[in-house]
This record gives sequence, C-alpha cells and structure tokens, in this order.
Amino acid sequence: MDESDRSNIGMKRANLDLNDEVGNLVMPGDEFSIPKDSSKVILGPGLRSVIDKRSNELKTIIACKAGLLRKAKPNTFFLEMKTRSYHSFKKDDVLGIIKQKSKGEHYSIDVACRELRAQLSKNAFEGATKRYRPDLQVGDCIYGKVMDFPKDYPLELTCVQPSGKACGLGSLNGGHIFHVPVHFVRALRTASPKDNLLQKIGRIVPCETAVGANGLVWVKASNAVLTILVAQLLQTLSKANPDEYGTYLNKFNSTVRTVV
Amino acid sequence: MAYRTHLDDLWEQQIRPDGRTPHELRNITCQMGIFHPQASGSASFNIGNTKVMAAVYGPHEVRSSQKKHHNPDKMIINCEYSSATFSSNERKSSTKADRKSMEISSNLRSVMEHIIIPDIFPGSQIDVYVELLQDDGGSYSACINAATLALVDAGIPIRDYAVAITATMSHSVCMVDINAQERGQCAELTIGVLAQSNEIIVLELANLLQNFYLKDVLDEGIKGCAAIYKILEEAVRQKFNKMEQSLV
Amino acid sequence: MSNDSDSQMEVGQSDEFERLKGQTKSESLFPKPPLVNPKTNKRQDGRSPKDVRPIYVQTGVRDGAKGSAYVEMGTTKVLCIVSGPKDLPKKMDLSSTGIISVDVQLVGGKMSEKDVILIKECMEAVVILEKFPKCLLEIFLTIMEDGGSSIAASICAAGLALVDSGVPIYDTPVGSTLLYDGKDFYLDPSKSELDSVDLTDSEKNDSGGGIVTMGYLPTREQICLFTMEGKMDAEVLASAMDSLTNVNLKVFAVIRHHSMELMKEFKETKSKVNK
Amino acid sequence: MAEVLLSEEEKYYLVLGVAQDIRVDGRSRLDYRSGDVEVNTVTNSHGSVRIRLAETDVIVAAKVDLGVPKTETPNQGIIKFLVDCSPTASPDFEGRGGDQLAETICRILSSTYAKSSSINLKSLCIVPKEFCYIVDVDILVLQCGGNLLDVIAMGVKACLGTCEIPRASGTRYDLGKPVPVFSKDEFQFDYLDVSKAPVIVTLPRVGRYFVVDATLEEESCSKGKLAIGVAPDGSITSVDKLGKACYQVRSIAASVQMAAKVGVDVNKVLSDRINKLKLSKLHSAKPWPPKPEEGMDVE
Amino acid sequence: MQKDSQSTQSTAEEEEYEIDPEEGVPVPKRLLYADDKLKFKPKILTGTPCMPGQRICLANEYFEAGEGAYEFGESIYASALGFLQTEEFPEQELTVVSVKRGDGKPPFTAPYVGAVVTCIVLSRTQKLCRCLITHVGSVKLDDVVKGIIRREYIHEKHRDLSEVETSFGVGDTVLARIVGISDGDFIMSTGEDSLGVATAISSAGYYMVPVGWTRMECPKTKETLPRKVAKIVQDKNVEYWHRRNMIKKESDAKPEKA
Amino acid sequence: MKPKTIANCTRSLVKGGAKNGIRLGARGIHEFRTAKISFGNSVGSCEAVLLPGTRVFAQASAAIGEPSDSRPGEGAFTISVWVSPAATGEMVGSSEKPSAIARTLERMFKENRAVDLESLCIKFGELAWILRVDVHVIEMNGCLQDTAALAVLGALLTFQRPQAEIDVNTDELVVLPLAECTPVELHLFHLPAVMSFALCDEILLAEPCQEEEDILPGKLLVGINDSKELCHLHLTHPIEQELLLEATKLAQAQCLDRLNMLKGLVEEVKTQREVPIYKRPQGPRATGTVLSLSALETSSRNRSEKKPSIKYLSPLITASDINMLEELCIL
Repeated sequence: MDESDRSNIGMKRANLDLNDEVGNLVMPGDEFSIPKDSSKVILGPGLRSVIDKRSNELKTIIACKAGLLRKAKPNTFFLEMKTRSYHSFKKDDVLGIIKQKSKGEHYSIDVACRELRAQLSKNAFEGATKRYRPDLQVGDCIYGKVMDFPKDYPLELTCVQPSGKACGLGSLNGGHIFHVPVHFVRALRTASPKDNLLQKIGRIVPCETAVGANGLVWVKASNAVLTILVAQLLQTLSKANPDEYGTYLNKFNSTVRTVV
Repeated sequence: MAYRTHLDDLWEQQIRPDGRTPHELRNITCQMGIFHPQASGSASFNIGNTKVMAAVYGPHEVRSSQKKHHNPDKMIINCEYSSATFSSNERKSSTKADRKSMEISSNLRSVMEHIIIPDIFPGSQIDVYVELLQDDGGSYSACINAATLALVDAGIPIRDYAVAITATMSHSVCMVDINAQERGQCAELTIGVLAQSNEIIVLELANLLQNFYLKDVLDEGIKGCAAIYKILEEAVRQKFNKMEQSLV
Repeated sequence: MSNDSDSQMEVGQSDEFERLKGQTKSESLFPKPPLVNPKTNKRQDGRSPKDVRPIYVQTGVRDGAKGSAYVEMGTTKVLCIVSGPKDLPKKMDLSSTGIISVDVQLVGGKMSEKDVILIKECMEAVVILEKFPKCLLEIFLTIMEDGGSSIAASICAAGLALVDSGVPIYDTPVGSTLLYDGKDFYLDPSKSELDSVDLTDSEKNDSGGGIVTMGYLPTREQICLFTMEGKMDAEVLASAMDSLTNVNLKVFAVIRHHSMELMKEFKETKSKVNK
Repeated sequence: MAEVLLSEEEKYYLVLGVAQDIRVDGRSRLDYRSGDVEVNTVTNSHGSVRIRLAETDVIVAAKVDLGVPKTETPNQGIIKFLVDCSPTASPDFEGRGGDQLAETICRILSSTYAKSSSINLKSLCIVPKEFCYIVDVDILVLQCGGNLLDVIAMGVKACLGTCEIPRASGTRYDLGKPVPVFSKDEFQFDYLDVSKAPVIVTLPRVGRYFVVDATLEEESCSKGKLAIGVAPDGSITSVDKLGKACYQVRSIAASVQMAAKVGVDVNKVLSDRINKLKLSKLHSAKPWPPKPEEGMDVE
Repeated sequence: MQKDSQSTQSTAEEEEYEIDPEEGVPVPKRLLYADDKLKFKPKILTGTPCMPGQRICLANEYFEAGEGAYEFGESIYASALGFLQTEEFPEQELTVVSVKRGDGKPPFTAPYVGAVVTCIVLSRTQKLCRCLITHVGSVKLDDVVKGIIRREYIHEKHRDLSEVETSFGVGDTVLARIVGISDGDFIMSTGEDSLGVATAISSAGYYMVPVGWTRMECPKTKETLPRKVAKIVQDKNVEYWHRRNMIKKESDAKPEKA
Repeated sequence: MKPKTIANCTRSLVKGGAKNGIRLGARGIHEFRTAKISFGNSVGSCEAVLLPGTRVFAQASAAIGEPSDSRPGEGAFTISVWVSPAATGEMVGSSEKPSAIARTLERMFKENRAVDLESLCIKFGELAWILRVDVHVIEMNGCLQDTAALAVLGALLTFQRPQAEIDVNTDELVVLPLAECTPVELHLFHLPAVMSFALCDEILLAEPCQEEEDILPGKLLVGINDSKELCHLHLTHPIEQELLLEATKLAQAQCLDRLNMLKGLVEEVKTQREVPIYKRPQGPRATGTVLSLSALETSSRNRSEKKPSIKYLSPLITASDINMLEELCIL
C-alpha cells in the first residue's frame, strides 16, 4: 500500500506540520514536513531529521520518542517526555560516584545509568595541574558537567566551568546521595523560584543540596537525622503527585520539630 | 521396642548410644603437611569416623577466572568444598557443584576471610580446598578445623584459630560432638568460635531446636571448641618442635 | 573365617545354588558363529583371514568445505569434512600453537569418548600445528555405516580430507585393524566378526585374543595411533604389528594412487587456466 | 591437568640424565619409587584402599550393591569405575577442571577390565537375569605426583582384591522368583579373584628412552606416553597411545616387551601385598559402624 | 627458519637430542649440525608431483622449505599435495623449495606473525581498537579471527601522540600487519605508510575519499573525519576491496530504486 | 536504576548512624519492616512485600509422579528461585544469590520437614504428588530470605490439590475431579519464618535494606517457627553470645505476630473460597510408612506390570472438566 492510504488507515501519520502539532502528543514514527517558509529549524531531543540518500537534502523530520511537542521561541522544537532513565546532553550537570581510579589520566564514574559510561579527567578541577590535583578515592561523589560525548566513547565530565572557576562543581563530602526518577529531577531543576520545592524544604531544614540531571540527588543537613529525613522526604515526593506536596511538607515540618 | 527402652535407660545414666558421656568427644587425630611438597599447606582432621582433608595453595597471583571482578589492592580467598562419592553411606554419583557443597564453600570462605589477615598479600589469591572423605556427623565443623590447620601449616598469617564443634540438647541433656546416629534423633547445631576472643563465627542448625535451649547448647559448644582448640594447638606444637629438631 | 559346622551348612545351600546358576549358559543364549568356516578356510564374507576388504576413496565430495573425503572399507562408510582456521573459543584462548577439534558422528549410535580422543591425538600428531597459531581446525567425521574397524576408516578419511584441504601435515596417515582370536590374525575384521569374539569369558580364551588398531605414517614409518584391547603375549603383539604395517602399506597404495589421479586433474585444470 | 613448567635447560638436564640411566632422584629407568598401601581407609565402604607412591596419593573405595545384570550379559556382574580429581591435588582441578583427565583414566580402566578376561564377572552374578552384584569402584585422586595411571590401576586391583563381597548363602523362592538370601553375620563374605587382574604400566618417552614411573617433571618432558596393561602372566591386556607423539614400530615393540617384564614384577609385589592385607583384615577387629545390610537395598 | 625446524621436530617422535656414538651423551642437534652442513647442491627437477610426507631433498644452507613443505631432521619433506617448485635467490645462493597444487584452489592460510591482513574495526577505546581479520594476504579466511590494534602501534614515529579516536572509526576497513600474539588475540600494527584505513563510511553512509594523510572526506556531505589513511600500493587486497565496494554500492542502490 | 557503587558519604552516614541508633529508612534499630501479604486467584499463589521495596512472589503447584528411590513412601518437594533482571540492575541468572535463597528455604521447609510429605504418597514407591514451589524475586531491597520465606509459607498454606487414590480392586490411579471431592490441603507440621539482622560491631539492625546490607559487615539469619523452635541459623561475622541471644529473642517475638497475621489472612482467603475444604485429620498417615518385606513383594510384582493408567470417575465428563483437572494436577 502506498503512503496516502497508510495514513488514512491511521497506521502512520505523515506530513504533519510542526507548528500545528505544538502541545499535542506525538508518537514515535510520526513524520513532519519541512516548514517551507522558515529558513532554519532547530530540533531538540526526540526529533531528528532524515536526509535523502540520493539527492542528499532534508526529506522529513521524524519523531523518535513519544511526548508532547513543545516549541521554544526561535523556531526550536523538542519533545517533552516523562522518563525515568537518563539521556545525556551537553552541559548537563550530573552527579556521579567514582567507580574506579585507573592508572591513567581518568577516573571512571558511575552516573547511575546502565548504558552510559562516564569518565572524569584527573586534571579537570579548579586550579589543578599535573602536580597539584585533588586525589579522589573510589566511592567519592562528584558534581560535574558533561563536556561532550563522542559517538562510541564514554562521556567526558569536567568539574570546572569554562571560566576556569568551579562554581559549585567538584567533589562533595559528607551528606547522603540517593536516586530519584529523572522527570522528578527535571521538575526540581526547572521549577520557578516561587514554587521551588528545594527552597521550601530549605526553609524548614537548612541544608545543602546538589541535583544532577541523571537522577542522583545529594543532600547534606546539619546532622545525620535531618539529612536522612530530607532524603526520605524527597524520595516520597518523587512518587507522590504534585498537589500532595503541601501535605507532605507539613507532615515533614512537624516531624522535624519533634526531632530537633 | 525392647531396643528403645534399653536406649532410654542408657539415657537415664547419661550414656549415649556409642557409649560416650554427654560431654565427651570422639577420639580426634589430626596431622599436618600430609600433601607436603605440592600444596603449600595441608592437614587432615579425623574425629571419630568423620575424615576431612584440607589443602591450601598460595598466595599466588590471581587466576584469570576471577580476575575481572576484584580490585587489585584486595586479596582473593577462594574456597572449594567437595565430598567424595563414597563419603556417605548410600553412594551418590558426582557431587560437583550441587547446592549443598556450594553453600558450604561460600560459608567456609566467609569464615576464612575473617581469620586471615587480608592486607598482607594485596592482589594475590589463596585457595583453600577441603575434601570430605567420610561423613559420620559433624562434617562441616571438621572441615573448618582442617582448614584452619592447613592455613597454619601454610604459614599464612591468621588473626586467630577458627575451631568448630557440633552440640545439641536431647532428653534435656546438652551433648557435644554429635555422630551420624544421634543426628537422626535430635537437632545438630554447628558452633564455631574464634579461639582467643570467644566470638561466635559459625552457626549452622540442622533440625529443630527449642529457642529456650539455645543458651545452654551454645555454652556446651563453646566448651567443646575450647577442647578442640587445645588439640589443634598441640598438633601445631608437635609439628614445630619437630621442625626445630630437624633444624638443630 | 567361620567354623566348620556352618561352613558345611553353607555348602549344602550353595551347591543347590550352583545348580540354579547352571540353568542358563550364555552360549546357549547367544550361539556365536565361528570366525572361519573350517572346511573352506574362508571367513563369513568369503575372504581368507589375511585378506582386506575392498577400499574405495574419494576426495572433494563436498564443495564449499575446505577439505572433504569419503572412504569405504567394505561396508564401513566414513565421510570426513575439514574446516578452518577458525577463531578460538573464549575458554581455550591460552595456546600458542593451533588447536584441533575432532567431532565424530556415528549414525544410529555413539562413538565411545575414548576412541574420539584417540583419533584427536592422532590428528594432533599428524598436523603441523605451528603453521596456524591461535587458530582452531575442525575435523568432522561422520560414520555413515559401522561395518567394523571404523576407527581405521576414520583415520584414512581424515587423512585424505587433510590432504584435500592442503593443511600442512607431516605425512598421510592410514589406519587398519586386526582381530586375534588366540590362534591367528584376521585382518580388517567386519562388525559381525568383532561381535562374535567374546573377550570377557575367561574359560575359553586363556590363549588370549584381542583387537588391535594402528594408525601409520607410511613414508615416515611411524605409528600415530595405537590401541589394543584383549589379552595377548608381547611376541604375538609384535607380529600383529608387523602384519598391520603391511596392511597399512596396502591401504596407502590405494590412497597414493588416488591422489596421483588428483594431480592429473590439477594439470588439466592448470592447462585450462592457461588457455 | 596437573603439570609443571620447565625451562628448556631443565628439560635438557633431565633428558641427559635419563640417557645415562640416572634419573633426577637417582633411580634407573626401570625403577619404581617407594610407596605403601593402606586398607580400610573409608570404613563405610565394602573395600577401600589408600595407595601412595611417592607424592601420588589415591583413595579407591568399592561399594557393592544389588542390581539387575545387563541384558546382553545376563550371567555377569557389573563393575563401574568413577574417577574424581579432588582440587586438593592441584588448583587446576577446581570446579570441573579435572573432568577431562578423569574421563580419560576412567575409559582406560573400564576398557582394561571390561574387555579382557582379567576378572571373572560371572562370579559376581547371583541369579542369572535377575540379581547380580554391581561393584562401584570410586577413585579419588588426592594428590598427583606423576604416574597417576599406574597408581590408580594398582589401587583398583588392590581394592577389588580386598573388597568384601557379601556371601549369598542361597536362594529363596518368592512368588516363583528366586531371591537371594544373605547371612546376617557380616563376617561371611567372599573376595574377588584378582589373580588375573592387570596393572597398567605407563611409559613416557623422555628423550630417546622410555622410563617407568615418571615424575611430573619427566612427564612434562615427553610429548606422549604408552599406557600398557599387563596381566600377571606377562600377557598384554591393553595398549593405548596417549598424547600427540609418533612412535616407530620397533620402539613400540621394545616398550611393550619392557612393560611386560616390569609389569610381571609389579603384579607379583602387589598380589602378595594384597594377601597380606587380607590376612591383616581378618585379624583386625570388627569394623565400626556396621555396614548397611545388603538384603534390604533392593530398589 | 632455525626456530621453525626445531618446533617441527619437537612434535614428532625424534626429540631434539641426538646420541653421540662414543659416550652416549645426548647433545642438542642444533649444536651438532651447526657447522658440518653438507655442502653439495643436488639438482631438483621442478613439477614432480608430491604426496605429503614425501622426502624432497637435503635441508642444508642452500635449501629452505617454503610453502607446502617442512624441514625435519636434515631433510625437507612435502607437507601438502601438489607439484614441486623452486625459487632461486642468487645473492644468498639460496633455493626455497615449495609444493603448490596447480589448480585454482588457494593454499591453506591462517594469520601468522608478519602477515599483512585486512580487518574491520569492531570497537574502540582509548587504548586499543578491536578488529575482525577477514583476509590474510589475498586469501579470504573461512571464519573471521579476532585482533587488536594498540594505540602505540598506530604510527611508527610518534607513538604517544597517536590517538585511536583520531585514527580509526568503527566499521572502517583497515590494512594492518600482525606483529605479535597476546594471550587473547593477534596484535596488529599500522606503522608503515602502506597500512591504515583503506575504506571508511561517513555518517551519511557514503564511502569516504582520503584527502591527505590524516583526513578522509565524505563526497556528498563534505564532512571530513580524521583517519590514519593507508597509502594504497597496488595490491590484490585493495583491488578486491574496490571491487567489493562497487558491488556493495550497486546492491545498496537497488532497493531504493525499487 | 540505582548506582552500583556505594558512595563513601552514604557509607559513613550509615555506619555513624548505626552507632547513634539512626537508620537510612528513618526506622528504629530494632524496628522490623512492615510486611504485606496478598494471595492470587489461582490456588497456592502468594505475594509477600516487605516495605520498602522488596517483593517476592511464590507459586505452589503439584503434579503426580514417581517418588525418589531413597524415600519411596513420600512425595517430593522442590523449591526453585528466580531473580528477575528487573529486580537487580544486571542479569543475575546464575549468581550465588538465588541459590543462597533456595538453600535457606530448602533448609527450613524441606530438611526440617515443615511439610508432611508422607501424606503426599499415593502408592508406595510408584505414585506420589510432586510438590514444587517457584519463587520469583520481583523487587529486591534487602531481606530477600525473610520475604521469600513468607511468600512460600503463604503459598503452601493456601494450596489445594484434588484427591487421588488407588482403586483397591482394579489397581488404577483415580483422580477425582474437584466437582466430586473436596480439595485436600497440605498438612504442615510447623510454620517457619526467617528474620534477618545486619551486624555492625555490638549493634543489631533488624531487617536491613539493601544499602545497609551492602555496607555493614555482618549478616545474621534467624529462622523460628510458630512453636518457638529455631529452624535456621546463619552467620557471616563474628558476634558475641549475648548479642546472638538477644537477636533470637527479638526474632521470636516478631516472627510470632507475623505468623499470626499470615494465619489471619489465610483464614480469610479460605472463607472466601466457595469450594468447601475437606479437613484432613491431624497426625501422619499410615500409608507408606513401614518398609516391610511384603511391601517389597508387591512393589516388585507391580514393577513388572504396566504403569497404572489415569481413569476419571465422573460418568459424563466434559472437556472443561479435563482442563480443570489438568489445571489442578499440572498447575
């Protein structure tokens, strides 16, 4: 059967228009036609362009994941999806645990993602040189930034900003590190200042937190009990749905009062 | 039925079916260096009709089979327990890698890991092989004792002796060193302790034992372990006296 | 052992017991045909004890395989296929020389592990393993019909297949079997003959008896496989080996003739290529 | 399998010594090392022997069981062999490492005993087609110091020779079927007749000479060996070429002669050892615990 | 060749020791025969058919065993079925004796140290890249064999500068020379100029063309990728690969038309 | 998925916490986990959850087969454990974890004879019920043995099998369809349960979670049954005698009320079942207990005859019946 009646039956949706579909649910395999007018379209995660082999120009745009189609201002399209597993992008802040320190120039890092191998150069610290550089042990937590991930290589982390300063990046000591679903992490990080969970928690229990895009969260409060309590709270919240957050927070508040 | 009652009045005089008193061990013979030139350490431990041989190889470099999952600054201790096909009364065809022997192997390894001082040979491997020749009760405890002796014979630095014995409570009498006959009728608790600090390191229970009795049985067992420890120490003494004489 | 009284009682019971034992004789159960017909001094299949069954060899029977050969010794039919060099399996990675794996399929049966090992070791002695380091050479033997002395046939087939495949070998191996019934030798025995002699019953063959199989490298005059079962004196065994050697040379003559034929074909193909 | 690694020079030294008929431990080519046999090592079997030859240390235990004879040999008993290489012998035997070696030895033993008139299997039959003894011979290799095969063969012969086979004192007819009756007294037993049983003489070829009772080092110098079974009357019961080596006809013939000569002596020594052991067993006290009664274990 | 002769001896019955008739002390054969090699050169008529194991001639300093032949003791034997052929090297006054079968069937070949092989890159890490060897010289193997190219063996000159990442890509076809055998698999080197990446496929799926020593370019999307490019000397392999590529392209092109 | 490597900070947190009586799950040191047990629709299926996040499913089933030669008068009982890859990050098909669990369960249920196997014998030496329990670990967060034991116990308690017996005059196996008989339950001699503790020098942590199990050096398993008898003990770290005794006390208390909860639930399930349950009289059966020579004769005689064939009693038998029957036998 040819393209048209396949689309009629609904087996496949082709020649959609990007701008129309914004906000709708998009299924993997859906084909979008190239917008004629705009010269330039930026495709975010979940969308990819297909190049015709013979005449090598853009044929179509295909959704390779399921999610809501979102549009950012200058012609940027991406799919918003609720995933539990982490897919790395450049300049992501991730939390990792040092898996092993090899003889060479790299630590290999466990970023709590089965199919991703990560590594961190021993020199990628603030003011590190060949002679003076932090000596990390196996099991230490590091808060790093994804420098780049080459095709069939472990992704490369770094603990310095391009400015050469480590703004909060580096190894974290003390506290507690635990794992929550990735979409919850995204919620935490992209929340607007006023309904930011971490700040609310912080008002109850003053604590340091580091949230990695890969679903690892690191918490450190003034003492062990509070640390554990905060960790518990976050883990429960990650399972709860947003409108219950308030009640949980109140409960948490009362328990903290009893402890302190 | 006459048989039974006969046994019972034996019980009243606190005599066990094989004529021992409740606190009496079967006769024990142990020997070190039985596989002398080949194994780096070896020992045999016979208690009654239960015969066990142990051999220790190493420390040598880590064999490729275990290489992948171990970090280079730790020492691998590799234990394998195997029981001969003729060890038990009814013959069993090959017993390689069945659940029971795998379990015993892993238990043995955890014990060995606790008595061997780990950080002396980093990145090396020690093999402890235990072979059960004949099982007449208390085989697991005999294995532990034999392995300990073999380690001493190999000159591997150990924190402490691990000695083990079986004990039980039957007819409201605490008994030590159960043999195969008695095992049928009562529980068998294998107790292993570190000889110096009387810490319990091995606990294995066969059949049912009233929780209420546990304390008494433990006490009994620990007493028994002390006795075993004396015997092992004696064996080691003799060996090293011999050595001195040969040196002089 | 025990005192007289109950020992006599023993006897009383046991001779009745003996009678019971005597009820069945294995001979009466399974009558065995004689090896040679006493009148015409011929064997069951009509040849004299020293004769060898007709041999048929063919190479290159399977296209696509590196080397292949088909051998018939009387009713024994063996097909051999050589393939390789392959990559070593993970577990046996630690070898600087090549490795040979032999797989024997016996149609409607199973070859005993021991014989397979024998053939394997024979092949290891024949092939120049240094020529293909860290590689695996596979030899698949299929015994389509086992008419006796199948090991010998397998060796001939394997040797021919190796020759056909061009694998470097020290020499062309040939094999043959001999049956000794305590009086004289029967060369290249058939299956029925092998079955007919019962090596186990001690009453009959105090004079001995046995089966000898020998693999031979003719031009190097060496023995690459040797196995013997039964009961023989050393001298008898020696003479048996001599007669086996002669048989092997006969077999080798066949193989040599065949390979010379092959050569002719090569010449023709070459001339074709030139034209 | 258990091997030692030698440098070329060491091998050269060994070979040179063998050529001059002086081996590393001072023996000549045809000398055996010293060993001893100990009986009743495992008391819960019908016959058990622990045989040591220098470093090689093997336990052989036989258990007799009641069974049904094979259909093709209705008036013969069954002897089964099972070799088990304990890891105490060498770390290579760990897990399933020793199975290859065990398999080979097992095959050779069974072919030596089954395919020759070495043991009268008829004596193991109680009621033809109905009941016979099944003798399970289990061999446990505790330590391997070279020349394993010979030691095992000796052990097996000694074990079978001293194995107590319960005496069937008669038969009782149940439901028209003869069922063997066993005497309750466990000192009524028979011994197998091993006067014809062979021993195996393994001849590795070191340099240009065959040596008897090779040590591990010598075995590692040789590519292959001949395992030759020799009956007490000097006749050959089995020959097997092991390892990847070629021999010339004359050398095999010579080695067979040699093996026959050696084997006769070994047999002599072994058999009067066995007789001694039997006597000592008779005088020895009643074994404890009593063996299971064979009458019951019909399955 | 010396080594070879020994190893061949050692598998056979005669060990590498010879008994000196006087005092019966074994002396290594290599010492014994090092000096007094027989000095005359017999005439070898080429084209005579040989069976494996057939003795050809003496092995002394004038004669060496080539393909299809092996040396044992002091003579050369045939190791394969075929016709006798000789190859003269006047300068070392050496004659290499080899046995080749006339018909088209290729001789038995397996990867050996020193051979130039064609392989396909499977995976790569910083230290090494794993390959599958498909051809030895110009002979196709029945079954692929594992091999690795270490980072140090990529370039002859500056070993520490060379990076796997900038030299090979997964799926490339690489010409390499086997330099050694590790416990796992063959170790290969692309040190020489003629060795390196023969063909590579761009991300768009086209066969890239080399531009210079270190870069290859996709003909369509003009992206260039770093590679250790092989300077192709006219060689059967490469012809083979070109042929193969042409065929492959056509076969790729077909289904899209359909 | 969780990271495989344990962070040092977590390590120190757990160890330090254990000393001052603080735990990751914000539990007390001697506070056991809350167990949830639910039963499936099919007979003898039970799922036990030990919050937080350990979930084990057990399914009991029985089929008619031959008893083992060593124990001709008893039915057979096998336990097999599967750890699903979903539970752990990676595939642990043949790791020691499943076999360890299986060993523990075997020791408690099989070697200590929790199940009355003699009642499973149909015909001495020839026919018996082969009882098997498949244990699937679906989620794991420590305390696998505890949960598995609970699940198996639940499965065994709620299991039913149809009646099967040998017709006396025509020597045939008769399997009554469920319509005509009340299904028979298993008869358990005692109800065992396991409590696990993590040992950190001088301190017991009751029922640790995964991280605690990995971090803390020692582990102690205490198996106790409803009549306060120890049925399993396992130890992997040196421990003082007093501590051990304390542990057994705690375990005993906890195990008793856990068993009570389980019994209550089982009762509910049974009342829900519409099929009335036929209660076996207590005490072991007479069949197949004595090994007498007469028994030998009969067995030897019957061996020669052909195997008994399955015959259904109900005169008009429908396909559905057969299906149901097979369900119950092969289930």
